[in-house]
Amino acid sequence: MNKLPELIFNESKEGKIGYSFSETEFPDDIISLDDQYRRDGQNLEDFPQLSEVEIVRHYTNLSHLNHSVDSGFYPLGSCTMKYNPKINEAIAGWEEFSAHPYAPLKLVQGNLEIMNTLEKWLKDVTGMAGFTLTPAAGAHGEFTGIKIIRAHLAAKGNPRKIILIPDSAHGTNPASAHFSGYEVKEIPSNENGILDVASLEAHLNEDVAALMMTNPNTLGVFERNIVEISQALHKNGSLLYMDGANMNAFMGIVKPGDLGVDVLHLNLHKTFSTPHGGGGPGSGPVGVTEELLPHLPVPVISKQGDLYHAAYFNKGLGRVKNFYGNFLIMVRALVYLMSIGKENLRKVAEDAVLNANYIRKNLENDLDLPYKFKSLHEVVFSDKGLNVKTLDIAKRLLDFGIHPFTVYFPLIVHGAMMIEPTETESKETLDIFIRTMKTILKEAAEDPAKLQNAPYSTPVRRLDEVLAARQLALKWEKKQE
Amino acid sequence: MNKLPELIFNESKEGKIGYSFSETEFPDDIISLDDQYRRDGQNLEDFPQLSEVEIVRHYTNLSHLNHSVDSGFYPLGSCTMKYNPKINEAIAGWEEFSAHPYAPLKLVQGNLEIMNTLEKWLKDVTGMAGFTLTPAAGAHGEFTGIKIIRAHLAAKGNPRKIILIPDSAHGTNPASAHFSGYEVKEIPSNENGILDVASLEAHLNEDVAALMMTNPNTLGVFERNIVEISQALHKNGSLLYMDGANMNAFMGIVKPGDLGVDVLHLNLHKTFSTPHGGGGPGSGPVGVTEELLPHLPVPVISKQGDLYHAAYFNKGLGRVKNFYGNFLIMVRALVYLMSIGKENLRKVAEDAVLNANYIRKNLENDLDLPYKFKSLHEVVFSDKGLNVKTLDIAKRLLDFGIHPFTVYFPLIVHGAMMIEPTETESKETLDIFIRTMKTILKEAAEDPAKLQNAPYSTPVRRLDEVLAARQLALKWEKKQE
Amino acid sequence: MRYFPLTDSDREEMRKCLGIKDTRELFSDIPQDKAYYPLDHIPPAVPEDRLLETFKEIAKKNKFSEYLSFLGGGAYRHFIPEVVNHLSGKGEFVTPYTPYQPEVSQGSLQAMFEYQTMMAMLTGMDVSNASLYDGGTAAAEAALLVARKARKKNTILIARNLHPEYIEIIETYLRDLVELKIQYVDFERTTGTVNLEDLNKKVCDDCAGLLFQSPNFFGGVEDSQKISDILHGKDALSVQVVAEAMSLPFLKPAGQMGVDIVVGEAQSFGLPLGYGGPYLGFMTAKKDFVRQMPGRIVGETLDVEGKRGYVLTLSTREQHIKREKATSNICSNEAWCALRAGMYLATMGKTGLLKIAKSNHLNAAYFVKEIKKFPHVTVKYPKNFFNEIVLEINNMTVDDFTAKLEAKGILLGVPLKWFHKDYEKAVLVNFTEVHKKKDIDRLINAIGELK
Amino acid sequence: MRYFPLTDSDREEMRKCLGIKDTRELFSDIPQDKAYYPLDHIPPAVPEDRLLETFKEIAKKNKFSEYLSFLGGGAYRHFIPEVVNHLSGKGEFVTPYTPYQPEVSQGSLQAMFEYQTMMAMLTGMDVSNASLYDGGTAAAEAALLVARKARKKNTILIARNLHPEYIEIIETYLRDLVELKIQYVDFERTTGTVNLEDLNKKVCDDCAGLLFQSPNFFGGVEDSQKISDILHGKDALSVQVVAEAMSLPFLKPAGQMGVDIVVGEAQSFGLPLGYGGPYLGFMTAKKDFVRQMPGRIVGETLDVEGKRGYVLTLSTREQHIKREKATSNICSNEAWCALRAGMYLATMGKTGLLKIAKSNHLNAAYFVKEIKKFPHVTVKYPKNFFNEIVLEINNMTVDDFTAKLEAKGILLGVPLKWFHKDYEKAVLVNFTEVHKKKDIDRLINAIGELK
Ligand SMILES: Cc1ncc(COP(=O)(O)O)c(C=O)c1O
Ligand SMILES: Cc1ncc(COP(=O)(O)O)c(C=O)c1O
Repeated sequence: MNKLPELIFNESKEGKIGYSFSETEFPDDIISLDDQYRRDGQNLEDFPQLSEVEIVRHYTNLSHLNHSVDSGFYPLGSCTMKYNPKINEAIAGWEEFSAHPYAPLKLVQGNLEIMNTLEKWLKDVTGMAGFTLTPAAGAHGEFTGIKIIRAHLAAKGNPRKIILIPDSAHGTNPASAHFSGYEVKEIPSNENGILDVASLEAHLNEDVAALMMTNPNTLGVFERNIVEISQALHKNGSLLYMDGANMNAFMGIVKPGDLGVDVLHLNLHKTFSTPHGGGGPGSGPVGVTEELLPHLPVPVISKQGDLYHAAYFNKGLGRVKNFYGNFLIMVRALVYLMSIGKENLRKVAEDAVLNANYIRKNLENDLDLPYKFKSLHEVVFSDKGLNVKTLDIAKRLLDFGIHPFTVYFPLIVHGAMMIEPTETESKETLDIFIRTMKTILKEAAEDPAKLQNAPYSTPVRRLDEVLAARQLALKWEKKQE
Repeated sequence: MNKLPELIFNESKEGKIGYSFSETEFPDDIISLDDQYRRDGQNLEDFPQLSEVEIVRHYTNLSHLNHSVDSGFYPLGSCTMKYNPKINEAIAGWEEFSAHPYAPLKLVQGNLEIMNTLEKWLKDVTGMAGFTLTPAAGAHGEFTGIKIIRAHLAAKGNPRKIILIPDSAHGTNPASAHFSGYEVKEIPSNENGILDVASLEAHLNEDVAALMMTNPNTLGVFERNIVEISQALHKNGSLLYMDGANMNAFMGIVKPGDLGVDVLHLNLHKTFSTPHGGGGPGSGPVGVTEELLPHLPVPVISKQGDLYHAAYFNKGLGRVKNFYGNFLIMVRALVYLMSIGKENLRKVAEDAVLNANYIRKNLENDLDLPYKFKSLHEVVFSDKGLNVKTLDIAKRLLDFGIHPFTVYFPLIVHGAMMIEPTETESKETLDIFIRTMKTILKEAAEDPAKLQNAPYSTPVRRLDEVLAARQLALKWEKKQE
Repeated sequence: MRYFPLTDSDREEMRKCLGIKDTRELFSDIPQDKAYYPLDHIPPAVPEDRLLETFKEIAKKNKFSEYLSFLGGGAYRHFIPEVVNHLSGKGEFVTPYTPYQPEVSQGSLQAMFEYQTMMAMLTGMDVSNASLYDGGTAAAEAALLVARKARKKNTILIARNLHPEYIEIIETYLRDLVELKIQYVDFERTTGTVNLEDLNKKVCDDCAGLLFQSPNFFGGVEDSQKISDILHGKDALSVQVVAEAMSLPFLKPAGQMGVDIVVGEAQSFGLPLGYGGPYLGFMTAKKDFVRQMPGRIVGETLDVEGKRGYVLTLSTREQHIKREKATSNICSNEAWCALRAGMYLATMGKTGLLKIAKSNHLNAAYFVKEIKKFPHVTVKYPKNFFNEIVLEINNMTVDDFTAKLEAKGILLGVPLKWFHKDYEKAVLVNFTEVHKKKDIDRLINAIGELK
Repeated sequence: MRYFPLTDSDREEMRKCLGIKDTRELFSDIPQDKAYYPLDHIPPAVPEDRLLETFKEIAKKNKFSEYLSFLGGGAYRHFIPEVVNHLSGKGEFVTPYTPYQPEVSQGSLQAMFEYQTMMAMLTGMDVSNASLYDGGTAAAEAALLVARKARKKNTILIARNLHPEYIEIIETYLRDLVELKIQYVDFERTTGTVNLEDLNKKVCDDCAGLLFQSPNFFGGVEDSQKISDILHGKDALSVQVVAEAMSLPFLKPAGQMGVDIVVGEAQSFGLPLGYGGPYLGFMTAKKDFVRQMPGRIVGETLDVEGKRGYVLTLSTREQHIKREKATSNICSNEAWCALRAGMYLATMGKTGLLKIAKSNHLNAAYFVKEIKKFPHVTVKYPKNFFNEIVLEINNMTVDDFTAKLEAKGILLGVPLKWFHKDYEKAVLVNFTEVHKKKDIDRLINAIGELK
């Protein structure tokens, strides 16, 4: 039944109307704009024109082409594809929260309270002294965090030059460091996939501003030397930045602030259950220690007596994003945290880790496990020894209605398959996944071509990404008659 | 990707929780119920237990198995599967409208205003003197309407015994007449599919309470003798009931009240765009002439000065349904009528009729057209002369992503295919339908088995309805281990 | 207009194809002196922005939601989890027709099958249909079903403590069916429950069956077993009506108390108050009755490849096949409401449902216990209720009393004098899980202040 | 807890499978002296019913929606058709990740491709990316893009009448990139538009390009053509920033005025005010720049059977491939907002969009025309605005003036003294299609009463 809908431009027809809005009450002759600036529909000749029912069908049918958390298992590693509660969406949709960001503060005390409360929660679960909620995503948080470090070091006299980053890091880490004006130096993880103090110390010198460390790292392994690493850094006058995108692995179990972390970012769209929306919007709050508080970007929200206040200008780092950040995402995260509460905070991590380890245990005889340290929230296998590639297994999974793991990341693992089930998956789902993987591996052994040509049952079959990059058709073009 | 979801009972597991609600603040020892009346979970052993994400996936995946107006063309004849505007749904969902039906009237003036305004609209477009909005659906409206007729006749001294119904009528007509205590007499339509006065008069006698006539009838043909029919009935002391389920054919074009109709029902879930919901809820308001007003059922809403009032008890017919009827459906219908307005009221019918005639014109050389009078909102073909059956064509249409027409109704047409496109379909959609029908008819000529075994691409293939009726598995049963 | 996909040039083209100049020609069968009447009195189209404004203005005229309400009497405010709103709002569930083409309707059909199973479990019955209009019409349909089933017997007994609206509806439905007679069975003034003596007296050889409500209209739980035994002694059927479906998980299932048919109102399962509708009539019964049941029924079957699937079944009962001989005239009923009920029940699940149902009772029980301290009010039937009780006002008229509470922002309940002249002093007060202790305390205190 | 599908017995079984007794053992790598810290300070879980109550209480503390607001300045209240809310709210759109597996993401991908096309049409550019965080960061990304593209040139010119927040963000982004310098180009105090003389003066051989905003922060339309000509004369790039995307359908497209890159904020296309976010940064450009663009880009391709399909493309620009050499650090951005924008644009369609955009301007123009009658206020730049104007208050302080209007239920606009010390007397007043004549008249009358 699922046919690929036409592009909306091909469904369009001159004269169709999809909107309904009051006509203007004013005549054209009051227009106050020189002719040279006016547009008379130029370039809009082929802009869509459809009726409402056609819009509804277009997007309804498009929606059916997506795999989503709402439709099935989505164990994309490093992405924490947990269930996004519907109550979060409902509350964030309330009109009352959708005020103008420049509204007088006394008219938006509810919104300020939400941000202030969320900040308090985030402090409580991370042990950091303060947060900015402004960054729009994880990468934006990294950028903001590194900028804070730089401002702090600069204030102390020397911003330094280098950010150290383990080779297992997410690509955003080096990119964020680079865009913050630092040189990036990659340091290798050891044979267990983690950083050891010795190899860190070998890289430490007075140019090192900070180490950016993902914890648990992208192998799903806890950086067990973190306290010593922090000490070594501090001794060197450097700071420890923790990429907290994987905080789902130990929320409620340990506070990064207790481990010597100076700056971290969190992904509300991972750990805190806000939806990924097909690639955002997210929210990447950054937490810092006491001594870095002065360098947080604006706005800074505080409670003064009974009233909430926002310091909107001229503070700290300056501004990294318009207004207050992705406020409606913060609403969702706060609803989630309040829903979870003390009783369940720790269970999030415990179940997430239990699930990952259950998968590891059940597949470790079938797949190569390159790093053997304890897994936390995710497990990374390699395609070593198989006669098919990671991508082939991934594509074949699609035929079973399961979204693949993250492929080929982290880069330090050959043909990485990075599997993160999260705590919102049932044992039944894990068992199906495990069984399916075994089936596929059996197929691989017997008939590798079957995997190499997969998928078969998806709305489109394997797509040619090389062709896409070569022909660069990035927008619809009218067919010439 | 669309796998059939398991039955929810098979997905259930002891101990899973899908709800979240405050715990009671009271101890069990205040329970005030004798033990003999208490349930201790009996019969609920296998009641579903799922987590929220599992509920979401279950129903999300079920939703993908449905064809719907939102996903494609649905030309089910006699059902007026028009687009159901989203704005109707949104407004009907507002909490303020969801008051308790026994709330003091001064606290629900908005709701009463809605009903009063809708009634006014319905009077305006039908020319009837008054309406009851209480009936829950078309059939319920028929029942109510015939009851009104009976009450009226009884009040005049003799309720009479017989309701005449043309052979083309919808099954609800004879059933409703029967449940209103009348004997049903079927009268044949003429060779043009409509009722002629002579044949009616042959059936008229002092036992005849009323004629129930669908107009346009289920062949999509206007009962052109309606005025004379009404006169003949009235002369006989009988009344004319019009089944207005097909009002979409002439809303704004002619008022049934001007044609001599005494009682009619409308289907808000057809003409007035409220959704069908997979089989209700609907709403079947009944309109009557001045002289029948005293027999309308309760409640009766009126405006008295600035305040709206509801006469809730002891009037007219009595009560046919709890409370005020399907109020939230009425909200939707009013939103629709206000959206449509004077400018578009007539266009609804004009486009609906244009669309039906366009299909007729383009398929009349391919299919047998048993009745040749002008079609209004729908056209009925027959499978005469084909080497496949109507059902085979219907099932084959499914493979093309199109919902079939109504099959085998009206009964007076051999292998009827009753096609009602409605005004909310584009010419493009009609053209695709026409082309698809021609393709299928070609297939039928060349390879009838292809149709007889269709559908092929639906979530399940042709289902065995005989088996269903024979084995009568009407609920899930736990598998015995 | 955004709902019309035809453009003017489409219309022109199509007219050309049809060989007409003016669409009006398509309506030439319509008496031309009456067609195309002036539309002057019809209001102009309201664009979406003003539509929202207009309805916001109307919504503001409803003040109900500002009150703490204890109104019940057949319509109950229960908590609805947001997932139910979200999932049932999916266009794929909202916009299909009755599943006449099962191959592309498995979503609705499977959901209905699941609903049927859950309703059967809750009532302890063998089979369920897929919905009826509401509680009142479901009761009327049950009366007809009983009559059909009993064949030669023509008297239907109705307990006088059935919901008065249900009685009115049954009366309307049965009034014109000359062969059927209604006889009323009284209730005990001291307990509010069916007077078994009167039942014994009224049950006769011509009795097809009795419709009684439990919890009855006064909130009291009936002894369904004893009632059924009496009926069965005379070969009559026992039909239990349930106006508050939330009682089902808390009370012993009808199926274990000799009842033959259960009908009622399932609005409590995930449907908003909605000013009275749409609600959800349900009917479950012992296996024997299935071929006489009204409404849609979904059954399991197989496709040509042996895959499980669901279809509407037993349609030979229905009007489109049997016409005037059908078991009911019903066609569209309340499928989407049943879908919501299924979602609600699955979401609350066994655990949630048992807890919520019990907390309904506990809230009522707390009120009954606490309110004793005030002599100016009396709980009329202080035992064996579910979540609703009758409160008698001893020191002023009900109108004065409720008006005074209303002034404090409280709607006490449904004045019973609307329905029963013997109950001039009484108000039906309902408690559900949405009431917190502080709400009930507020009510108690407010009542206390009216001494 | 409803979000945890594991039951206690599942956990037990899984622990057995892993050979552990206590889940805590899985966390043994974590310093045990710090692990399992006490959670006493964390509030207990709030069930869904109380959650709704709690947030309703919080929502009540927001009073903004009770006011007639003319606030703009980069965040605009526009009408959003209900279909956009309904369709974008579908779980299938809300809950997937970035479409890394295109075969099961064609819904999101095709929608993005359509969005890209529409943004390119609106700006008159060749290519569009699939979203950026917001207008301010998009401007900063554009500055970086210009610098990358220009290679050896290290000066970025910024027009001083750019949105002050955007300037702040650009400053933050560029501050630590030692090789880059910012130079400011002034604006004419008499017109509010870019001072072309100053531009001529500042544009130098080291200039990579200029970022200017049109309509500028004061609402005025810039002569993008002249500006671009000056820049191109020095081989520098012309980057137009657009904070009010609703101006696009009304104003001559940047692509026809010599502009190289357009960036900005598309919140106006179907996103609610949302107290400032999530919004939607956009970037379109001439073909040349595509390999230097930040953010996701969707391209068309074929599957192995030759069927059309969409994929993320040019990912060699991105951080997961290029790491520190990527064109941006962006990973997740605002895909769902772009989806909504696409839905909004398709729903409004050509006709709707042109009408709405024009009515924005007409509303502002009406105000400008009418307000002239009052000497105590002055429209500072009364020509060539789009939907926003600067109003100077001549008879009292801005604080007093706005406070008095606030007392009448009106929020006049954004006080410009927040941003520019030369604008002590000025307020930025915004008009959109949501304002009806009666609203504007109410504002005018209220201003009149403050003589
Ligand atoms: C470990 C890690 N760090 C950072 C990020 C970047 O987060 P975002 O996509 O929100 O920018 C991700 C997201 O994929 C991640 O997995
Ligand atoms: C002509 C006609 N009359 C009556 C009805 C019955 O309406 P409802 O299904 O709402 O009871 C229908 C619906 O199918 C119909 O088409």
